[in-house]
Amino acid sequence: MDTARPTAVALDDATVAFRLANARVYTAVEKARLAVAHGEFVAIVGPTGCGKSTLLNVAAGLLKPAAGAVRIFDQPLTGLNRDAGYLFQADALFPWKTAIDNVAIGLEIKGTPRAKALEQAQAWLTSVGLGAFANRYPHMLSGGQRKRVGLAQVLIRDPKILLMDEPFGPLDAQTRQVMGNLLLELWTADRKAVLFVTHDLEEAIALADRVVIMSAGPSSRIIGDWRVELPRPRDIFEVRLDKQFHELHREIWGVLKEEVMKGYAQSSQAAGAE
Amino acid sequence: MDTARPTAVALDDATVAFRLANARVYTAVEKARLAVAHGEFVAIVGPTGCGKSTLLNVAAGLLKPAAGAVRIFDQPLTGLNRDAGYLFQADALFPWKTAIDNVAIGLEIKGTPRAKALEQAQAWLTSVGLGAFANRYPHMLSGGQRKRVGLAQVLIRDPKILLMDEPFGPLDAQTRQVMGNLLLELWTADRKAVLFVTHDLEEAIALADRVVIMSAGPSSRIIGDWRVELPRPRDIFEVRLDKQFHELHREIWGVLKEEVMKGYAQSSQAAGAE
Amino acid sequence: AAQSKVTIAVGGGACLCYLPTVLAKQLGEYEKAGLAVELVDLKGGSDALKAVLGGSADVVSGYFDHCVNLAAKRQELQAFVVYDRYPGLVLVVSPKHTSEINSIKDLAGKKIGVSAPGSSTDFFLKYLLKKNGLDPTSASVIGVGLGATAVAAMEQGQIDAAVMLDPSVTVLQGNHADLKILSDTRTQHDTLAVFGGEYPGGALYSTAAWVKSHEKEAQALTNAILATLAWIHSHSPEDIMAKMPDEIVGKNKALYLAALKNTIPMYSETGKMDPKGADAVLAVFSEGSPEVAKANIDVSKTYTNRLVEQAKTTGQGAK
Amino acid sequence: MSRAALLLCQVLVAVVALALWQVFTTVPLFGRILLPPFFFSNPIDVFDQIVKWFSTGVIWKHLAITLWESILAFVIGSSLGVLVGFWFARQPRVAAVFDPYVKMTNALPRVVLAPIFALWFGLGIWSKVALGVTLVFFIVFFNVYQGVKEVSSTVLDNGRMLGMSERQLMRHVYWPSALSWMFSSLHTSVGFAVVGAVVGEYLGAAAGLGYLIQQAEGVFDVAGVFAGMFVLSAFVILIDMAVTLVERRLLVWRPTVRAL
Amino acid sequence: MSRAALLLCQVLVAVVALALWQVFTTVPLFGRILLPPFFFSNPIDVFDQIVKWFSTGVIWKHLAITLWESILAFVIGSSLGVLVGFWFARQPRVAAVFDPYVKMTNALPRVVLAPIFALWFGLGIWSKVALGVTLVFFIVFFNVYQGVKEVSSTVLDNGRMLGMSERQLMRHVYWPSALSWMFSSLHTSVGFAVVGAVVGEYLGAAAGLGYLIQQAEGVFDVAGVFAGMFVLSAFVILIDMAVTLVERRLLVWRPTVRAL
Ligand SMILES: Nc1ncnc2c1ncn2[C@@H]1O[C@H](COP(=O)(O)OP(=O)(O)OP(=O)(O)O)[C@@H](O)[C@H]1O
Ligand SMILES: Nc1ncnc2c1ncn2[C@@H]1O[C@H](COP(=O)(O)OP(=O)(O)OP(=O)(O)O)[C@@H](O)[C@H]1O
Ligand SMILES: [Mg+2]
Ligand SMILES: [Mg+2]
Repeated sequence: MDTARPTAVALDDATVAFRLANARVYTAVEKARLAVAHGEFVAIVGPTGCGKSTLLNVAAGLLKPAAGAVRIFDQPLTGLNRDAGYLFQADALFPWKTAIDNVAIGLEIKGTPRAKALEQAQAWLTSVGLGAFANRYPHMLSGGQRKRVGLAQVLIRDPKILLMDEPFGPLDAQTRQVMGNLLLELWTADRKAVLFVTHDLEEAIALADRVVIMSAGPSSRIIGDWRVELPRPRDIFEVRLDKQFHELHREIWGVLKEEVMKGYAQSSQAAGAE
Repeated sequence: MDTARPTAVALDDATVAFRLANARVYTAVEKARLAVAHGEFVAIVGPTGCGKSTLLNVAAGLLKPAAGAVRIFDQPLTGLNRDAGYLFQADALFPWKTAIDNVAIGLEIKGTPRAKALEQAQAWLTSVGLGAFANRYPHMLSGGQRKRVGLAQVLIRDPKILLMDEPFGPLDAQTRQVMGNLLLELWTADRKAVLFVTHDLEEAIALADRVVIMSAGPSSRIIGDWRVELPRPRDIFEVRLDKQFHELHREIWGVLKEEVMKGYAQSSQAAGAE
Repeated sequence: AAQSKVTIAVGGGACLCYLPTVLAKQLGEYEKAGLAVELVDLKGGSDALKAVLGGSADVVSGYFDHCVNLAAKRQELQAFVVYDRYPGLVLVVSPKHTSEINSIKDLAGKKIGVSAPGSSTDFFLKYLLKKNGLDPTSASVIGVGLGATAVAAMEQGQIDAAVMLDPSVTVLQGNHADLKILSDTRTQHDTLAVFGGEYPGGALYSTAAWVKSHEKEAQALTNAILATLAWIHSHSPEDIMAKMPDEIVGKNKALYLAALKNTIPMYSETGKMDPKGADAVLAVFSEGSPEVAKANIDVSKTYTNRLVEQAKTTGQGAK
Repeated sequence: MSRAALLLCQVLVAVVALALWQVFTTVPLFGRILLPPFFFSNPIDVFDQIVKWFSTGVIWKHLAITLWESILAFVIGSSLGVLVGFWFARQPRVAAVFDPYVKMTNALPRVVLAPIFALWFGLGIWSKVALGVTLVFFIVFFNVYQGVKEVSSTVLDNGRMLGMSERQLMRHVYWPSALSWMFSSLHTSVGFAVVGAVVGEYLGAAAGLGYLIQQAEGVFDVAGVFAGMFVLSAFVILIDMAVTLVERRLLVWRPTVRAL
Repeated sequence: MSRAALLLCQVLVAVVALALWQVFTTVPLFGRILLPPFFFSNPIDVFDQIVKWFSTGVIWKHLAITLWESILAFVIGSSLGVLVGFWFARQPRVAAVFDPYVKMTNALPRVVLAPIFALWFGLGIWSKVALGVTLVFFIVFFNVYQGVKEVSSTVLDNGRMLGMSERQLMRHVYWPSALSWMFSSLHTSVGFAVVGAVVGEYLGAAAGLGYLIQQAEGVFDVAGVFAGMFVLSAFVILIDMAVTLVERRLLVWRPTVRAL
């Protein structure tokens, strides 16, 4: 990591625990140490339920770690992370706003006049392929369409840090690539720190500067951190043909597969464990 | 399709339209004609927003087609489809029930005594890798964990027809394969008709007897229907190494890619279209 | 001449006992006396009184006994014209219990309805019991109001007897010709028998301070009431009813007329307070309320006949 | 069900109810009249009375006063309820401290407070408005308070991460999300606003439907009492329709029917 | 805020309120007493009265009656509200037909109905219970009705696809989903149940707190009136606590704090 750039997000041995019934405690993430430099694109991959969303919540300031600290641009994070835009894993659109209003709100909050905000929102909807759906309420959109509105809602604000939780999950392979290229374009033009959670290892390698692997929970840890040295600018589809890509993929995949099987074994223990 | 087997689900030129504001109408799916034989595994693939979930809703009896008919085991469908189990695309667990209660309810409804239902539910949770999470409420589970509870909830009822809307979407590649194999095992043991929506073409080919491709919306149609002649039983991972697999993949992919790009162009027209 | 505005709080305008106040308005007597009067109807006498003490009304048209009662609370109220010479309280036996109760003495241990605990009807009952040698607490008192609830309770025999006012009494009499009445202070006979003199019922009163500072208005009110009383006693009940507003007469004119006929003797002819009556009020209340008994009340301060007398001498009022 | 059929059903219900009422108050069943006319009057008399009120026009003045009181009570009470509800929901400490006092206040019998209202607000319309406000306020308050707390936490987090200030959250998240809670309470409180106004008049007034009812009661004119209550109820339906219109307008975003 | 701090704050509020009350009723400010003692008594007298009631024990009988009436009104009214609310929500036609009539009924001034209640239910506790029921019912009804309609459509569809019968949907989907709506209305209606009971007693009774209050009013004993209201309010808090306990128990599944 080139030390010249400031650290946008730093987790210093952050441990996150949840309170369960009967005063028991579930440690989701243990001593996670992660630093994302300004302008760096980091992908997080890990078995389901390992704590990826939890890490993003911590970086967003929505969850307080039980131990350890979070620094944003070298300042300790207290309260919400105002520099970050967060695309949630779950549906988080405002059901009472149309698609275009959902996107425009990101600007309106900053005080952009409504007419201008709407204009830009329409442009964003068009880039995510929903130009014709501007006046629909969220419940009239398909799963993938809602996700893309959410994407536009976050991107229009142009935040310095992007937290994205499976942003392309409910999209088909083609649309994924289009969206991935869109994201890369944006990121190249105006470098942001990106924390990108995905289940698609190929996607992770194709997009990111670094791929971080988490171990299966409980008490999951960061167990691997690979630099992706593929040249930029990349085209998401073409980069997959690169030899380096394949080597990296095989290497990470090996680690990951083992982790998932371990996690599966761990968390499927018979009842009574909890 | 071997005509000896009865048709589990048949859509006869079903057209589905939604009412929008200002008395306008959006035709999501036009004249969809599809027949799923008993014991057949059909995967549906298509660009985002094309109408896959809509088709499943129609087959489930939750949506009435504006034109055309739905037949279930050769009976016209009126009201709900009582033979079907439906794994929804969106989160649909009962938030007031723990994971195990959410799974057990499927049996309890049929009158299974609670103790027995709980026992089986625990077994199911274990098979989907959540044996240790039985007493968690849905809001204490990760996205992928919730999906798997939903899967167990549907499978435990052992319905004759399975409708699954991106069931493995929020799962990592490894878990996906484990779940896929679980599904195939079940299906082989006790053949059901399966309608399986996915964005992962490889997954579709690996699992299904037939892969159906839909065109981009609006007024999307079924534009392709491929038989997958790969031998059974299949191992999801190994089947991908088959040559036939690759040919089929390339063939379908070609059609699909074109469709997605078309859809993208269509739906991202400038504002005013709607 | 510029009219002065006066707001009169009536303690339940439908009660026939307050009729002169309303009739005076209908006859235009207030205007003749140079007043613009607004009548505000309150649920009961004590609410009317509170409205005056609170300053939202000027004068109460209500039962005089509150003046005495409040003297114990060091609230100086003064009645300046009395339009009811009998209180009109009637002790009625429920038609369902006619056979068991023949005199007041039989009321021991019975359930007796009053308009509300702590109200004039309650005190009247206690006084009667005491006077008949019973312990005032020997009967259990149930608040049933003055209206339909009371009638329902009597009809169904849920209470054994009740202290009532008109028109409820007339309603019961209409339904039950053999209605047993133990004491009827709508009549001179029973009033004198019970209290030993005329017993003031409805009166106009206000705070002593108001009466003092609004001499002119008080006098005008007195004149108007006296004129109305004179009009009442020189006209037939039918004439009186014809003057009353529709919403007060209601649809059952026969009932209203019957009640009115029962009530007319009750209206004072002079507007004057009988000092014996005032003393009787104190006696009644001392019986029921230890607070009043202890308070050393000077009854003569709670009323004044001065205005009535002045009206007579100037010949403005009764002819 | 079509609009016409619905209307027909509604009318039918009314007709049946009125017919039963008429029968029970006039025809003896099993040897006795089920609803003694002295307490229940009968629909024909009540209808007569209503017609008379409207044909002579006496009712308008009273109706206008009562409506005005009700509307004021409704508007003031619900605005206060919404404001305080939001405030409490957003200030959990304030809420925790005052919670028992709010509940205590809600349990005070308003009738007993009437003299105090008369003291503070006089005998005019304002004391009646005050009485109505004390009923409406609590109904709206409790619902808005709960409604704000029920906001989906994901949507709320999204609003916060988008950088919304407390005020913006209020406007874009809490308010729209709590709307259906609010409207539910408004439907309840329309009725209570009217009840407050009428009870206020009943306790002391110079005009208004409550006054009319009280006069009628005083002379045992049950037809008059029922007529007053009917006129009242009819007007409540009108106010409620207005509320429903606003509700429809504000809640357009809700899913309704799924498909054609 | 810790429990102790919270309690301290609450006590502080009470102390300040009482102190202000005492000052305003006894010390003239700007030349006049702000709260005339004739209308407001003062905290010391009120406290005296309460102590006297409890030390002599006279209060118990009245309190027991009023509490019993309130609890019956609360239980019956809210059960009816829940039942009819569910029924209407599940039978949109019935609901559409009866909707205007329910709203009309809700606007009837209950005080005016007192004679009819006395006629039907006698002068004992049942007429008071009936009065309370008419208040509680509507509050709960409207909320439950709305609550059932607010069920998430995905969750509902899931229930239906799992093969739930109407009854099972009721139990596993509508009921738990409408619970927070129901409890919100219960908190409001606890107070109204008590108000109903007291007002009922106030209109005609032989015992109960309403009777005590009315007696005190009759002799212009404001301290007695306030004392009655205080005792009342205190007991409402107790009933409300019971409701809150049940609520906590039934709503364990709700997300609360997010992390340690
Ligand atoms: N509120 C909570 N209470 C208790 N445990 C929780 C809570 N939220 C999350 N967890 C647990 O913490 C772990 C990590 O959850 P998280 O949502 O971060 O997983 P994830 O990596 O995002 O998984 P997925 O890929 O399935 O979304 C999971 O095992 C989950 O069960
Ligand atoms: N209630 C509705 N009103 C109007 N349009 C709707 C409604 N529901 C869905 N649509 C539209 O119908 C089309 C098909 O939706 P559907 O949810 O079936 O898509 P999908 O194929 O499942 O997409 P995805 O892969 O993104 O889930 C979309 O364009 C969507 O906008
Ligand atoms: Mg996650
Ligand atoms: Mg879909």
